[in-house]
Amino acid sequence: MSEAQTEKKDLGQAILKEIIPPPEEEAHKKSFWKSISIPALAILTGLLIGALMIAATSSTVWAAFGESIWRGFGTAFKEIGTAYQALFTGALGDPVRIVRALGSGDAKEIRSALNPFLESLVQSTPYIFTGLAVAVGFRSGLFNIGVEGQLFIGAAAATYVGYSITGLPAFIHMPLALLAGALGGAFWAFIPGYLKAKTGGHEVINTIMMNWIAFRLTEWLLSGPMSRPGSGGMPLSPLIQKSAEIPQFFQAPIRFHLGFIIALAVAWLIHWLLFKTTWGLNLRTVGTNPRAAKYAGLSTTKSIITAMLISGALAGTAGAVQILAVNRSMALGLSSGYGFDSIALALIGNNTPLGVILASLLFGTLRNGATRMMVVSAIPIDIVDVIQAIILMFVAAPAIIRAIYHLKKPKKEETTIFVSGWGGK
Amino acid sequence: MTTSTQTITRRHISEITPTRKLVMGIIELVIGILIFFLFAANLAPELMTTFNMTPGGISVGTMADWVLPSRLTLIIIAVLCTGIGVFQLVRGFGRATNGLVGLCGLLFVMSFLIWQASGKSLNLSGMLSSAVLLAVPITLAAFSGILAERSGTINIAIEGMMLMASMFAALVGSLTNSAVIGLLGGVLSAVALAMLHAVLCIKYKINQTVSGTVINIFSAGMTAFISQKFLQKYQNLNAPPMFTRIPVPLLSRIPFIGPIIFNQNLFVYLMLVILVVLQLALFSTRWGLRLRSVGEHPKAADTLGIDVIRTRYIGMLLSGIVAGIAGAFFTLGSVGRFDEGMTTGKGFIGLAAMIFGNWYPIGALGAGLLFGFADAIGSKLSLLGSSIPPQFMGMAPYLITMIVLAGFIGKGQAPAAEGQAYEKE
Amino acid sequence: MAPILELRGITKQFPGVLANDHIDLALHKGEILALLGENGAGKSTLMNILYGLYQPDEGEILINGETVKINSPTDAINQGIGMVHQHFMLIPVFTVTENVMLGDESVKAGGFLDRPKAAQRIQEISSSYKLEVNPNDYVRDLPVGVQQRVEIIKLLYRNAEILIFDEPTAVLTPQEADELFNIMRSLVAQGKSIIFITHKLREVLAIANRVVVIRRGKVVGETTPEAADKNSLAAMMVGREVNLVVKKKETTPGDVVCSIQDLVVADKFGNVVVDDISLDIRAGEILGVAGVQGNGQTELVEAITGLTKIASGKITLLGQDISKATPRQITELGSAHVPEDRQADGLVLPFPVAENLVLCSYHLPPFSKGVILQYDTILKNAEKLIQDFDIRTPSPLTSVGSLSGGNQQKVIIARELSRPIQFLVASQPTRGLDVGSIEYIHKRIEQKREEGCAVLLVSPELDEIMELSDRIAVMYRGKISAVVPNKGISKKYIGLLMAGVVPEEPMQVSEETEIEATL
Amino acid sequence: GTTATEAPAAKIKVCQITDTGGIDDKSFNATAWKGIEDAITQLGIEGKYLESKEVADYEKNLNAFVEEKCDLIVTVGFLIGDATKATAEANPDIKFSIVDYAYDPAVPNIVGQVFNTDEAAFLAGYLAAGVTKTGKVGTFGGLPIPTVTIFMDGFAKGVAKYNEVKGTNVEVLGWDPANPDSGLFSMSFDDQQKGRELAVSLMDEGADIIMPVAGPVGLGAAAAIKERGNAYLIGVDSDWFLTSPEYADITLTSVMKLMDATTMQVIKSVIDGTFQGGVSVGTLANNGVALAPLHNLESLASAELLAEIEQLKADIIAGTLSVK
Ligand SMILES: Nc1ncnc2c1ncn2[C@@H]1O[C@H](COP(=O)(O)OP(=O)(O)OP(=O)(O)O)[C@@H](O)[C@H]1O
Ligand SMILES: Nc1ncnc2c1ncn2[C@@H]1O[C@H](COP(=O)(O)OP(=O)(O)OP(=O)(O)O)[C@@H](O)[C@H]1O
Ligand SMILES: [Mg+2]
Ligand SMILES: [Mg+2]
Repeated sequence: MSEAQTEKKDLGQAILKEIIPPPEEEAHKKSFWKSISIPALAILTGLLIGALMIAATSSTVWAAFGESIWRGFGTAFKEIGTAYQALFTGALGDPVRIVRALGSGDAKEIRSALNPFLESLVQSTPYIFTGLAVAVGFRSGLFNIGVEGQLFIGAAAATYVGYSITGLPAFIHMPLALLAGALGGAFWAFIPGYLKAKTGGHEVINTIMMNWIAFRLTEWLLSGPMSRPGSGGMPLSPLIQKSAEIPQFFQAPIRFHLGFIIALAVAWLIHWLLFKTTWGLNLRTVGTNPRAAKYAGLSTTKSIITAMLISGALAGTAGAVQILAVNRSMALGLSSGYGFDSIALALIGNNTPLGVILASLLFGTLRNGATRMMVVSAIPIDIVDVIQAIILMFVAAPAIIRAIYHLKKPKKEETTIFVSGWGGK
Repeated sequence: MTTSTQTITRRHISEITPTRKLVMGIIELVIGILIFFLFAANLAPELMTTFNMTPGGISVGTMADWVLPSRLTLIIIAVLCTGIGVFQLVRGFGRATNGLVGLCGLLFVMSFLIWQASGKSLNLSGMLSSAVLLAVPITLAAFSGILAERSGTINIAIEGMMLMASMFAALVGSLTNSAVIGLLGGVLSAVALAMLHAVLCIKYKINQTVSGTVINIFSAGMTAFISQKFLQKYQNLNAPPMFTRIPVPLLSRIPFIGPIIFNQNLFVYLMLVILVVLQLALFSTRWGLRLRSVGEHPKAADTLGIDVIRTRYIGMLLSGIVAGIAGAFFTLGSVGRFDEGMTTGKGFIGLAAMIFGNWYPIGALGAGLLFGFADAIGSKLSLLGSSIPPQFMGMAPYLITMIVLAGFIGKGQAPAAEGQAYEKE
Repeated sequence: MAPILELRGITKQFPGVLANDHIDLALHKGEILALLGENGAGKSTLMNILYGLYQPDEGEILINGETVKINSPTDAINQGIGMVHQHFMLIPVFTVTENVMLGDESVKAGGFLDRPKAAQRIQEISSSYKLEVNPNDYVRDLPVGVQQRVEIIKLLYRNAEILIFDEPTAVLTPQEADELFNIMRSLVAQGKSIIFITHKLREVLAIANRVVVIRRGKVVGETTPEAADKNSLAAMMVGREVNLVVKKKETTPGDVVCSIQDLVVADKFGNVVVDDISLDIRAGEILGVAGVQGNGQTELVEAITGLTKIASGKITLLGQDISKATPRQITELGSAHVPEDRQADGLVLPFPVAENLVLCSYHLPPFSKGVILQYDTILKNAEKLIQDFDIRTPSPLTSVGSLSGGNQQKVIIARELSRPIQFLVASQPTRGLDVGSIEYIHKRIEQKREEGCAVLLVSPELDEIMELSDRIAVMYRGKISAVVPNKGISKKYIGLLMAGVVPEEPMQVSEETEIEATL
Repeated sequence: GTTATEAPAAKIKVCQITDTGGIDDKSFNATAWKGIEDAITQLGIEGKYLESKEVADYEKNLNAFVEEKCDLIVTVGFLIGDATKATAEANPDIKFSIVDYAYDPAVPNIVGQVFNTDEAAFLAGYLAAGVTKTGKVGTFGGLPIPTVTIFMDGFAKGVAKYNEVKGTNVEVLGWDPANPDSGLFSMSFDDQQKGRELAVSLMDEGADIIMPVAGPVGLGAAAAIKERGNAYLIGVDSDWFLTSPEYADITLTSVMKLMDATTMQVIKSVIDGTFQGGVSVGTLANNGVALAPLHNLESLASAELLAEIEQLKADIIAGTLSVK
């Protein structure tokens, strides 16, 4: 639980109330189950619908139905069973194997038995950073759809620092490359931020445009100035120096890396910044009521630019961490759309760091498990997008879940996230 | 005391501030000078630039090629721009200022073409008709956005709706071997998503950006899933008949204009028809007045007996239909085949075009055309063997959009109640 | 004969509040029934039920003796009920014509709007009821007074028989209010019937045929202007004795705290809205700026508080030139500002009361150390102010948006007056509030004056100005038409100045008119 | 007796990892997968594939297949090079093959499949130059990357060769080997609408034979050509006459890069144990690359033109003619 929950009489709590459905105090204590019932049921329902898709699109199932209803259902359940077993073992590890590994006491075997779970964390890491990036924007009344582009620029910057500088000790080089990534992203976000503040140019348009410019720019960098010698202009950068690598904790194939820990730390930092500092209050005030902010003596311009800088820096860090911890060099096809999924992550997480972390873990876990599911029963990975979407929908609209499962309405109807209109309007 | 019943009568002075006047004048001057020194100066006087004024493969509405003495023309244009600049600086054009800066920008682009094509030939009208075709999905997407947002619902899901529609159009079209039924199928699929969006936003009042993002993720996953499961396996499910070029009887015979606008396929005409209908319907009919009132101030509309909820559903329904047409364009109007992610973010660019056009259909068309034009010019120039790297050519549309936005448009005026669910009590 | 409208046992429960508790009410044809009650008494709710915006939990509505079901405004409109809402229901980006015709449009074939026709009708209505408007103006460009006329025209356009005015005078000057009353009289003369919601006893006595008082959702009494006087009404409404006239201690103004010289301010279109104004505000005095809304008061205040750039002139506060200072610098010099539009400027509605109470000072100790907010201090501060200023809120963590307008205003007053200040700019500090709140807020302002704080009070409520001010400056078309000491000046005189008429010599107070409380 | 030496269908597991283009990229991913599918039907092996959505998936997918105990892992594309090498070295007992990448020095358990695509493209260029009526032929690419531009290079050089031999002046629009920094590209392998627009542009400027080197984006071009009618298409990677029958009637020929065949060979070598790491270079000589037959459009090319092309092919194979 976030310190907001734990600390007594903490306004962080009030802030959360401000946006999360404020359940009356006693109801809050009454049951932990209540608070997680909706998400749990949402995930369940999402998986059920996914199961239907699996069965409905499987030729063998139809064939079986051709023979007899019962065989049809039998096969359907079998298919779904194997698929989801694969999904879960792929995402969290195979319990049997883990137990056996623990029994055997063979360190290597234990590690690889636990690898699926660790890999899920690896998959979640970029989601956490990008989710935070979008959340900070929303909190400040800005709709930053440009996270994807900022991620690319951040990655490029980190890559460059990562391979071009040599002879630095790791404890300098790695942070330096990370910083470069953050700065790169911040710079890319600064441009639309500045335009918004000075000309009122709409950040939604400008960040979308900046995305495409970023893609083209990185393509050019990778096949030109940053191209790897010998790759003959393949859009592929040189490998980064060992000293710039964010360490992975275990040897291959386990990729679990320090970046995840950094992500958690940064999330805490953002929570602290938004809800515990005057800066955060500035941002949130301007984000919620610019006129009142002006009245209170805050500078909208400064706040918009600051917010975009922070948001961009987070996005850039996402890219940098992917490079420094996982890819170790930059190439075409850096991101599978973290910048866009993160919009959902932020909003589902009520634009609170804790919420973003949870949502990211969900996304990462599903995506990781999907690979195994594809291997075992050849179900296109993209099905997890569908499942994710459905889960998101139910989490965002608990009323539907309640309708389905005949849960009784809470006394106070949830107020969903306050972000509305085109960001800072 | 009639004096106390005064209404404030505002002396309406032009919005052109002195600084703006100065800046614009300087810009025009610089353009003029650049044209001279970049282009005109280093050309051999005898060189000719040939513009073909009829797109290839067109037999009606033809027009003789347009042969210009490259250098002379450039010098004339340069003088013209400089003249405008000087006049702007000393006297100023008042209201016409923006228009003239725009003109100079256009002249600059023209000069660039003339310079690049000096001693060669370039199919100008071909480029323009490409621009129109490229503008179609963007403009339609913008229309879709306008319909949704004018009625108070943010529709960030246009991209998803388009993607879904493009796939279903291809699928249904192939199954029925009919482009028309394919179009219907596509539209229906988009409408289904639109209705989902409507129910989530209007009935369940969930954050409209969440809902939109959910739908985008859902469509991306669903289309990829179905495409991999079926379309790729059975190619014949992915070979719909297409809407071919239909010359409009008389109009297509108009030289130059005819081939560009009136000798295109159904979707271009649909775009134009929707433009006219939408512009009229929104601003000069009862229906439009009510739709907009619901987007501006639902409570007020409600107190006058207008059914806010119903109106918003209708808005989303229409938005879905238009998005469906936009999506179907890709498979039935452009390339006759579906592929994952083939809408390549045109839905988002459409949103940009909508904001850019300040929520007016005509403005949206303008933005769409500007974008299409920039896109077409990019490829034309690479084709002429311009030495600019293709990656930078690829940035042109996005850069131009941003420049125009920053320079001339600034902050638009979104519908006031946009993004807020309407609760009666 | 049966009353034209009758409400029986109307009950409405809101989460936590019983807004209406078995309310019975009858309205007779051709009468003006005043509905009197404090903030949150339940008046708006009752009317919203009558207008079909809310559904009652219990009770029935009869029109001309027959029970009717009013499920939606459409039903209400069809029943000949029209309502001018407390918070105007106008669409700024629409023209007057569009706003009026909306929902009842005159159309040509094919559903195309016939704007000229509608404009024509509006012209007729506005001339026959003396409701001056230009049908083609955009509502966003109209001062509130005119906006209200548009609201009234909306009703007449629909031939409403039963007219409801929810706090119509909250935004009007005496002149405008008087005009409104004339209009209301001519309306009832033509057989229409009116329910008139207000906090202002003077108005009740001036215009109503009958008065019904609501408190805490219950009807607590009914009387007639003849049978009642201000004190009795006030007592009935608030449930206790209220002293209506603030007794002012004599203070001798100190030296100049804020001095304005040749101030010129232009709006964003470059029109001059504050035209070469010079004023001195002294310690321990209240300088009241009277004037019809839209005569530049807003811009004047914004200029003094640093919210808008000034075109020319000089403003000094406590000896410092603040012509170019930022709002924060000015605040930190020791000035406070109660803004005109509490919800747009004064508060961040989704934020908790506690945060709103430190909106202008959270960046300073003790509320923050360095950049770190000290929430314990902030909460303690909130609890104290909620006590001191008797802000009715469930808790300091409740979001301000869910408080009543009155309590929202108290939050602002508490925040601004609790700081050590030498200069207070109060712009329409009691707009739309009820007796209790007004009485309270006036006491607080008076108290500041006694503490030797210089106060600039801007209000279109002439009563308020005359009650509180030591000197009165009247603003008309961006200029100060006169600055007079508030000694035996008659209301009529100021009224004329506000209307742009400059009488030869100051009229002395004649016996019958004397300063009334703002009620 | 016991002399039944019928080898049972080889039950090896062959697993492919696509690059971010996906299994259905109408290009090398698809073609390589076709090779595996053929093996499934002909040799009864077991085949699986995993799509990579982003670079970070390469390593992950490789590990997934290692866990899955695949006998042969086929990776597609230059960009998977690093990951494949790393995994291969970590798992010496598993065999790997990578398309469009050659390791130097070779890795013992990886076969790199590279192709002298320009040899076939050269012939296509010569053919196009001989067939064009407008004297202009066109080409565009997906992205300016070597595996793409090598097609365009060969094509342009083939045209140049024709001009040199015939003294004609056939123009190539969209690519100039002398100026590799520019050229016509869709800058995407998804944006088919862009492919269409590029083809239209090329035709507007007079090109009547177009070779799009951009995977599915090329099909956008095909649609435009089909609609315009008076131009022809040159397919890439596989024989589009067969893979895209809807465009059979406008497909002049295709520059085939037979990754399916080479992949098949690698699979065979694994089965019969002759697998050994190194590089397999697809050339005209070993039919790793080839010019597809003209099928129905044979009539467009004169007999002598075809003969000349046969000769050029022979010369290239013999090494007497360099296309570099
Ligand atoms: N939309 C609402 N939701 C919940 N409670 C409400 C709502 N509107 C009103 N209430 C409750 O009903 C009570 C009566 O509100 P109402 O607006 O009718 O007061 P009022 O008499 O109109 O006050 P005022 O004179 O200031 O307008 C309020 O105190 C509030 O607690
Ligand atoms: N959406 C809402 N949810 C909960 N309570 C509400 C809501 N809207 C209004 N209220 C309640 O209705 C009451 C009256 O609201 P209103 O806005 O009319 O303020 P007010 O009492 O009229 O003050 P004023 O007369 O200054 O406007 C307040 O007590 C407020 O708590
Ligand atoms: Mg009120
Ligand atoms: Mg009220």
